[in-house]
Amino acid sequence: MPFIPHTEDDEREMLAVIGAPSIEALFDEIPANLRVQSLEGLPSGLSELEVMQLMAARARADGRPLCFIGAGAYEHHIPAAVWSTITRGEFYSAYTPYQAEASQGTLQSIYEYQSMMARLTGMQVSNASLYDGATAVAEACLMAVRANRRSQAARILLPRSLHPHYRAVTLAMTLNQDLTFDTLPYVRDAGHMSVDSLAVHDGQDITALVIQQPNFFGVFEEVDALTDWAHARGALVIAVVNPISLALLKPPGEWGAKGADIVVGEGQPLGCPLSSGGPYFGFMTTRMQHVRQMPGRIVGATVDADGRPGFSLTLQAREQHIRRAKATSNICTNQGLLMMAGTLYLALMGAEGLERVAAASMARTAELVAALTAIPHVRRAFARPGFHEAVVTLERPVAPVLAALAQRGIQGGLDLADYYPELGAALLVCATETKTSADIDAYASALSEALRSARAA
Amino acid sequence: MPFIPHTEDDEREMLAVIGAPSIEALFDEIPANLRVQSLEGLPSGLSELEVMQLMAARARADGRPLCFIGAGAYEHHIPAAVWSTITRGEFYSAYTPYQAEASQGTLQSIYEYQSMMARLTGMQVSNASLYDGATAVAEACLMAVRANRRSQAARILLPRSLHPHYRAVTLAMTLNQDLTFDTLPYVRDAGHMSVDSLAVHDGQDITALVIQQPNFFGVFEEVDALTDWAHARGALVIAVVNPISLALLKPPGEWGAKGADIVVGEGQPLGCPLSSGGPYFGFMTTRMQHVRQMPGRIVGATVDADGRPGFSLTLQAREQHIRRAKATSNICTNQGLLMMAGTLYLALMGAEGLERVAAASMARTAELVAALTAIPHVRRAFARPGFHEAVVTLERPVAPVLAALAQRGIQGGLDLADYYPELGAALLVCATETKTSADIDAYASALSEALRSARAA
Amino acid sequence: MSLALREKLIFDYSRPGRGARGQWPPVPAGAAPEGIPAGLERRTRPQLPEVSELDTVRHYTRLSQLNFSIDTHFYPLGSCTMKYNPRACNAAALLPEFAGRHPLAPVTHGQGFLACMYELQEMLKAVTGMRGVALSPLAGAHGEFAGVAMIRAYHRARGDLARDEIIVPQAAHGTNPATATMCGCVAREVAVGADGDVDLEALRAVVGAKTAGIMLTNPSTLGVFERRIEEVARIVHQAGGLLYYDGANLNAILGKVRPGDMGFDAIHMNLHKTFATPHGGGGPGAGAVGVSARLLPFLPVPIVERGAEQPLYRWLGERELPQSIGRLTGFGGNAGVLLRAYVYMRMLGREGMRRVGEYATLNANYLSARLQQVGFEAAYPQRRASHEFILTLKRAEQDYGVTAMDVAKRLLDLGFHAPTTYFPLLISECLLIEPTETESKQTLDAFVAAMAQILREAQEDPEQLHGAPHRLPVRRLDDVRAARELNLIYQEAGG
Amino acid sequence: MSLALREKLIFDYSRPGRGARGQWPPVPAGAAPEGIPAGLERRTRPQLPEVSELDTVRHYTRLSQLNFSIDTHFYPLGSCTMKYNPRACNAAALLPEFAGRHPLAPVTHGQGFLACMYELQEMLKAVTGMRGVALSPLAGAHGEFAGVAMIRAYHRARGDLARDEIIVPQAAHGTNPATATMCGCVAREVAVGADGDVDLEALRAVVGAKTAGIMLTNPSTLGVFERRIEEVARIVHQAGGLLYYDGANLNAILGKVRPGDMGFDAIHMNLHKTFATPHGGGGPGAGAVGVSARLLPFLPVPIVERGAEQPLYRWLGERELPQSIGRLTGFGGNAGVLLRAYVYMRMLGREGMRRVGEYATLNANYLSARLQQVGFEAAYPQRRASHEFILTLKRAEQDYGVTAMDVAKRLLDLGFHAPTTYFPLLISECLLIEPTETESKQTLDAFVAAMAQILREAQEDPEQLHGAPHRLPVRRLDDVRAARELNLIYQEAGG
Ligand SMILES: Cc1ncc(COP(=O)(O)O)c(C=O)c1O
Ligand SMILES: Cc1ncc(COP(=O)(O)O)c(C=O)c1O
Repeated sequence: MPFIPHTEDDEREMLAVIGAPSIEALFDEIPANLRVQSLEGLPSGLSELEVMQLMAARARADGRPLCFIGAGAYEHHIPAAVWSTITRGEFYSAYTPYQAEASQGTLQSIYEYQSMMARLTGMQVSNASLYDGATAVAEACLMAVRANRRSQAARILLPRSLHPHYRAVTLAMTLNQDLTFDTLPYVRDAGHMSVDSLAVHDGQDITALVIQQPNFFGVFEEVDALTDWAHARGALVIAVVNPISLALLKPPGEWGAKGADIVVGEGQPLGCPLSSGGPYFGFMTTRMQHVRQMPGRIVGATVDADGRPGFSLTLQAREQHIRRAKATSNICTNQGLLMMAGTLYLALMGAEGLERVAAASMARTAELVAALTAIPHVRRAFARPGFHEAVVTLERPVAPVLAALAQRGIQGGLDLADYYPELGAALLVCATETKTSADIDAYASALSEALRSARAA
Repeated sequence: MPFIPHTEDDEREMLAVIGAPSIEALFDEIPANLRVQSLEGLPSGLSELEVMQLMAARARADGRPLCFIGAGAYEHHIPAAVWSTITRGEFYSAYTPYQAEASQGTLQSIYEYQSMMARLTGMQVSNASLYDGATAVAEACLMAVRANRRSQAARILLPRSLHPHYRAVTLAMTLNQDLTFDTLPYVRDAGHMSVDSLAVHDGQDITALVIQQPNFFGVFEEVDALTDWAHARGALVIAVVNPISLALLKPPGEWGAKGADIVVGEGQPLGCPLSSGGPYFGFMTTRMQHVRQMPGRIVGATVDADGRPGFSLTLQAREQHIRRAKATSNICTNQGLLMMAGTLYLALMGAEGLERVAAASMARTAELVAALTAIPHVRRAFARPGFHEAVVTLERPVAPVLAALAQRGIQGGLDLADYYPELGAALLVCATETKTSADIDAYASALSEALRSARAA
Repeated sequence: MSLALREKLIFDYSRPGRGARGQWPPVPAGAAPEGIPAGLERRTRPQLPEVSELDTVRHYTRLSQLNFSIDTHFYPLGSCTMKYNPRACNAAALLPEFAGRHPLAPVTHGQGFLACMYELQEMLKAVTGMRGVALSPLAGAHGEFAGVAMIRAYHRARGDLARDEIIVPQAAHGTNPATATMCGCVAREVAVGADGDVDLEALRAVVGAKTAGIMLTNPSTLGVFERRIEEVARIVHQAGGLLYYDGANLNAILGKVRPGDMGFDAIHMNLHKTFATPHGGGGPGAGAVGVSARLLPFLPVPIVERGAEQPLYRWLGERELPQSIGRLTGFGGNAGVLLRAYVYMRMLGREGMRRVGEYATLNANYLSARLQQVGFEAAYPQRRASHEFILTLKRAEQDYGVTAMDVAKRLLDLGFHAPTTYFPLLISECLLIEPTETESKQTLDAFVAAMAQILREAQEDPEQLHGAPHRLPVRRLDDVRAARELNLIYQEAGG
Repeated sequence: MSLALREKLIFDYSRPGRGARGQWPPVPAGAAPEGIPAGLERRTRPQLPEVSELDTVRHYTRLSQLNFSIDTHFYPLGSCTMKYNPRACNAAALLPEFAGRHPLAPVTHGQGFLACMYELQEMLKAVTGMRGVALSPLAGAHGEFAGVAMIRAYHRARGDLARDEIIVPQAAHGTNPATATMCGCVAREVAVGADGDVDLEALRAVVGAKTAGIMLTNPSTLGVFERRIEEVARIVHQAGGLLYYDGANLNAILGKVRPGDMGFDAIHMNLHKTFATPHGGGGPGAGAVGVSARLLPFLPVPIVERGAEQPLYRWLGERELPQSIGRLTGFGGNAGVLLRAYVYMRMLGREGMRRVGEYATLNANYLSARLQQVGFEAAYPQRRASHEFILTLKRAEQDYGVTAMDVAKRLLDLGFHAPTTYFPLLISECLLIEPTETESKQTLDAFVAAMAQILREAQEDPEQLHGAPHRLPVRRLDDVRAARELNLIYQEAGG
């Protein structure tokens, strides 16, 4: 009802033109026995007023707790100009820019995005986004199998310090494709992979090595040595990176002697709200030599019939709508609007702003870890330095402690019990530039209190 | 700092072109003794992140109480499309449309607004907004003095049932202009003016009579008889109306035999958030014969050099930038963006939607009054029916009762003690379509509780 | 034109040292990156634009004006369901509590959000007739992946290991065969008859012991309802295969007929089509999947469950659903998109849902009739249009050398977004036209007038059409050059 | 152009019975307007548009694209300070708690809001050097009214009843004399010397026992700083008059010199200029007033006070300020605008505030120098520009018949909003150019290039200029016809 403009006159005139007695008659090709009799289970319609009241009440119920969870999704400041611009109808309500002449706004924005992401990661080409960071890893593995012509094994080495959800998604999305995944351990008290431990794979046909930097624990990996190790064995290197960290960290294009081959990651930190998990965007960049193996849309600069510069989708022969069963991926709709958010975010921050966000986040996390480990029996799990996350261990199970913190409006981090039981009572915490010293103090004193009463109980 | 794009290179090059050694030198015409030494009292700058955190905390402190206050500002549902459209940069960040060719968007919107307001009020012309409802009444009084050439007295009759703030503003804004205001009483137990009571003014030279419909108490005035009374005595009629109510109520253009002459009011109910009092917009419509006495901007349809239709500001010879000391008003910047909100609101609602908003508000107020007067010793102050406000009286002073309600997150209405002490412990309450039966029940039970504990204390 | 019609690149605004400094966070004391081990630091700053906030806002505002969109133009893009995206949905999804909620936040801090998700699952079940729904797939193709993966898991669970063929009709969307491949299957095409329905003989010939399933849209991409769908279901089921429903065309039948009732075992819905979430110039979408009872155990995780005690709503994961095909997304799905769809469905309600299908169908049949009146040829004139229909310009191409592309580009000149061109591949010189239910008769009439003008121009001045568009920021773009001289990222002049 | 360049009226979309029904509230049982006494009901529905939500969004989105604005174009409109309007300010002001707060809500439900207002008052005092500030005036002219009304109240309170003359310089903005009239005063003009400063002899001649005060901007509307401002103050004060500062040009001197220190007694600030709140196509504004000690008792109500106990902040009204000129607004002022200005000021801070004046002045002087280099004539070439400056096209007019209006309209063609034309009236064929501090050197250089092109065209092809604009949605509009054949509201065809 609410969004249908037809008046009774319209309906009558339209049916007359069609030559149908009723709207119902337009469905006469549908077998009568299949026709829906009633739509039980659907409530009746609400006005915008009612639905907004409902949503406001539900939002209030969720509240706005103080969040120290990271684990792949990070609370960063989002400039107000980002969403006020990208929710402009012309961006928000446009389709994929197949009609290039009527979509130069979107196309040029994608070209700018591709340029920024290539520069940030130190690579030569970028696509126009994938679904999210996790699926981007899966796509990168499939791409590596296509791109690494020297390797027959379709064998990928996945670190155990890779985000466990990325691992899970990669397995689920490649399940029927005959890939082999070997898991690389992390050094128990340092939290990162050691090149030495790779020795067991020497002599194997390895298609690709995945390296996450910083890894799931927030810890820095030895990317140069790992990259060189892989390249020396004919394997491609898939870098999984946090885009904010790249303001401070060596870009994957410069890892080792030759640089990583495929770079992917979660774009969420660049201007996308946490929003219970999405929409975010996955990014992927690579070297020019692999561009035809890359999944997803790509925009190219070209000229129009009068020789004026313009932009259009290019290399579409990789994509499902042209190549069908032989496409590089089945992806069609991607995460365009979020990619736009990332583009505006990067433009507004610039390299220096991004550097400050990264530095502030690192500093806040250091401050947080210091405050937490000042509490008796709270310790850092790993000696090696990291970015804006860290694992701390408690003397007792994490879950009830987190529940106690939640009661006080504090989300104290991610319980690693299910993911890394070998770490004991381990908690992954994160602080970004959005956290103040007062926030950190509030967390530390709530934690200390929660542990005290747990001990007392 | 944050919004200044100059690089050091820019600054150097620009100073070289100017031929000045420093920016400081550009201020060398300002006497040295006047130069500011320090800006004590100003805090240092905040990043957007910090300021948004500050504002979010302040907003949280204010909360979102359940509001039953009306008294000239009303909580109505605002369609999401209104503000997402008018905050588009092209509307939000444009100036007054003096360069017509570069402002057709704003100009055409104003023309559409003028058309809608004329139709809603039953008049022939409208301006493009005044500051707010209160100043619109003041401007209408001044306009009436100019427009009523038969009257020499500059005497205006103001009902005591007019919004007391409108009265105060009218007095303050006309203070130095030699107008005389006589006050018209309201019938003590009915809450509206009676034509009989006007008899004392028979024979006077009266310039204009102001009628507010519904009046400050929410009560309906006998607009036909009052209008005819005024017109019979050569006085103009200034109608002060709630635009939402006009969906149900006879428009001022049809009051009495000849209709009101000038119509003004507060535009806030049409798509403007309550926002602690503004920005809102005042509206004013009138008959064509008075258009040259109307203050404020007016847009007209015309054609361009090729004969194509277009819009431009017209009758500017009434305005200060042309007429200077002889202008109809000093108003320059008006409330354009809010007028746009009103335009979108009226377009989205249409006559039928507006009718439903009005009917729902009336019904909710009736429900509210019934619920409150079911409480012992709570009574309606006035017998005569009204729109979406009503005065109820309590057995004891209102202020502490309201304070008790506020503690429970309920804003129970406006205490009339300061405005109409003669009414005793009187409270002006309002409910619009935004209030549910549950809200009303919550209010009624909180009030009953508050009164009970007040009695107990 | 001096309203923005040309806009330089953001990099052209950049000057060393410029920046939107208000966006830079205060850096707390000691924030220097000393923690970074030697050799891991970045040595040269990435060359991101150095621009002011005003530059950025102005640049992207001007760029936006170069786009066509639903909010500015009629957009009858077949198969894409470009309907009005209600602004309230966006406002609700961006409420600070929803926008700020971490995906791994405890469910106690998310009962409001989870209630919406649970009810969305329930509503989608009701409207599709499926037994279970998972919301996590991130777009239609991702939902297809989930669906075919579940079909494979089903066969595998039964020890039926040879089934690795997915049947797709000739006219299927490219994602269907591409999905089959991603699931390790072989895509086998089945022919469509002259009336647009699947050729049942051909279908019988192709099914067999290797058949994992068939992927169908209904109405099909030909814009007609597959009338013998029950027979199709019988043939495939009898051969041991399952039926997958590509929900891209669900708008056509919303409230009228349900995939579950037609015999489908798995289905994805494009919430960004049928349920009006915005397409955002390419995404995001949300491709929730629904399943029949036999596939219930295989749904991807996570799923929202409603329990009996507080907290009422909670996530089910791998542990609770051990046969699940697993996790397909980093977190729980495109929650913000799901919230928008939820709000939209609540506003429509039972009555509104039914009207979507009705008026989408009315609009398509009206537009088809009117366009035929003014001289266009429908691909299936003897059939009812569903929510969309196909015109073929075969004749115009033969008579005047005017192609579907020419017509599409000329429509842009006349202020309408072009229909889908050259899809489905089955029909030569085709335009696939989907008006959607949110457009008025007056808009459709204006479109007919433009199309009639183009047909006149095709006869009188075909050059005009070959050269179109004439009035857009750019004329026809050289795609060949774009692919040959790959220019995919900005390089500083001389750099 | 088929990007929206022509748009019909909203009424043209209207069809009886259509409507954006999702916006219609549910009407509770018994909501029929029985409560309305006979004779008071509306008999015929107002003929508002009957349109869908999509129609409305699309129509106004398309209309918006016909505008120039800060977010799309350089807008060097002298006297108007069209600087970047930060989006954060809007976001903060529209936070649901602020947007939803009733103006008569108890102060206990508004301590957050009132804290902002109190601090805004304090910051405005600090930046202007005044002793008290009231935030309620709704725009600059409204602030002027408050200021002159306070001046009158001051004289009246002293029994000095004859003072009813307000002196304004020749070049004053129209609101100054119009305000004088609204306050029951006579506006008397005082001449300006050839150097742009007030003619002190003329001033001495005009002041006297009837002088209520003088209204000045400094820098003046001529774009130059009134150098002998202390002498002006002395002359007026000695004659018993007070000084009013029109704050429209405050941007020029922000952080450099303060009206209070120059001797002004009353001042308004245009927060929608200096403090970057948006102009919204005509408003809203906010015209906060500041006063010296002598005018403190007369400030308009309400004002926010900070006390010692909870609730910390409260309103002061007529009761607490019995000498106040009273209430000038229905409620406490344009609170939403004030919040935007507050956020802006907090972001600038002490350092940023000073830079506003500095870079606004740098930009104006640079642009003036460059335009003179390419052949334009400055009205006051021997003076420093303030934040704005005047070009006179007298010579171009004489030589080529090209007017300031021609140049203005041609600039629109070239993608720049025109400067202010024909104001101040003192300078013939003038352009008043104010670039503001938020524009970059590169934008100014592009503007210079456009101006240089126009000067060439003036010599080579003046017709081109008379006919401008050529590339906008409309060509030059017939203002005479607009005023003669008044068409102020839409009439149905034949109606
Ligand atoms: C028929 C059909 N199937 C599948 C898809 C794929 O959906 P998505 O783009 O959401 O991945 C589309 C969308 O283009 C489609 O039209
Ligand atoms: C010099 C000057 N004084 C006063 C005003 C009036 O300000 P406002 O438009 O806010 O009423 C203006 C604004 O145009 C101005 O430029």
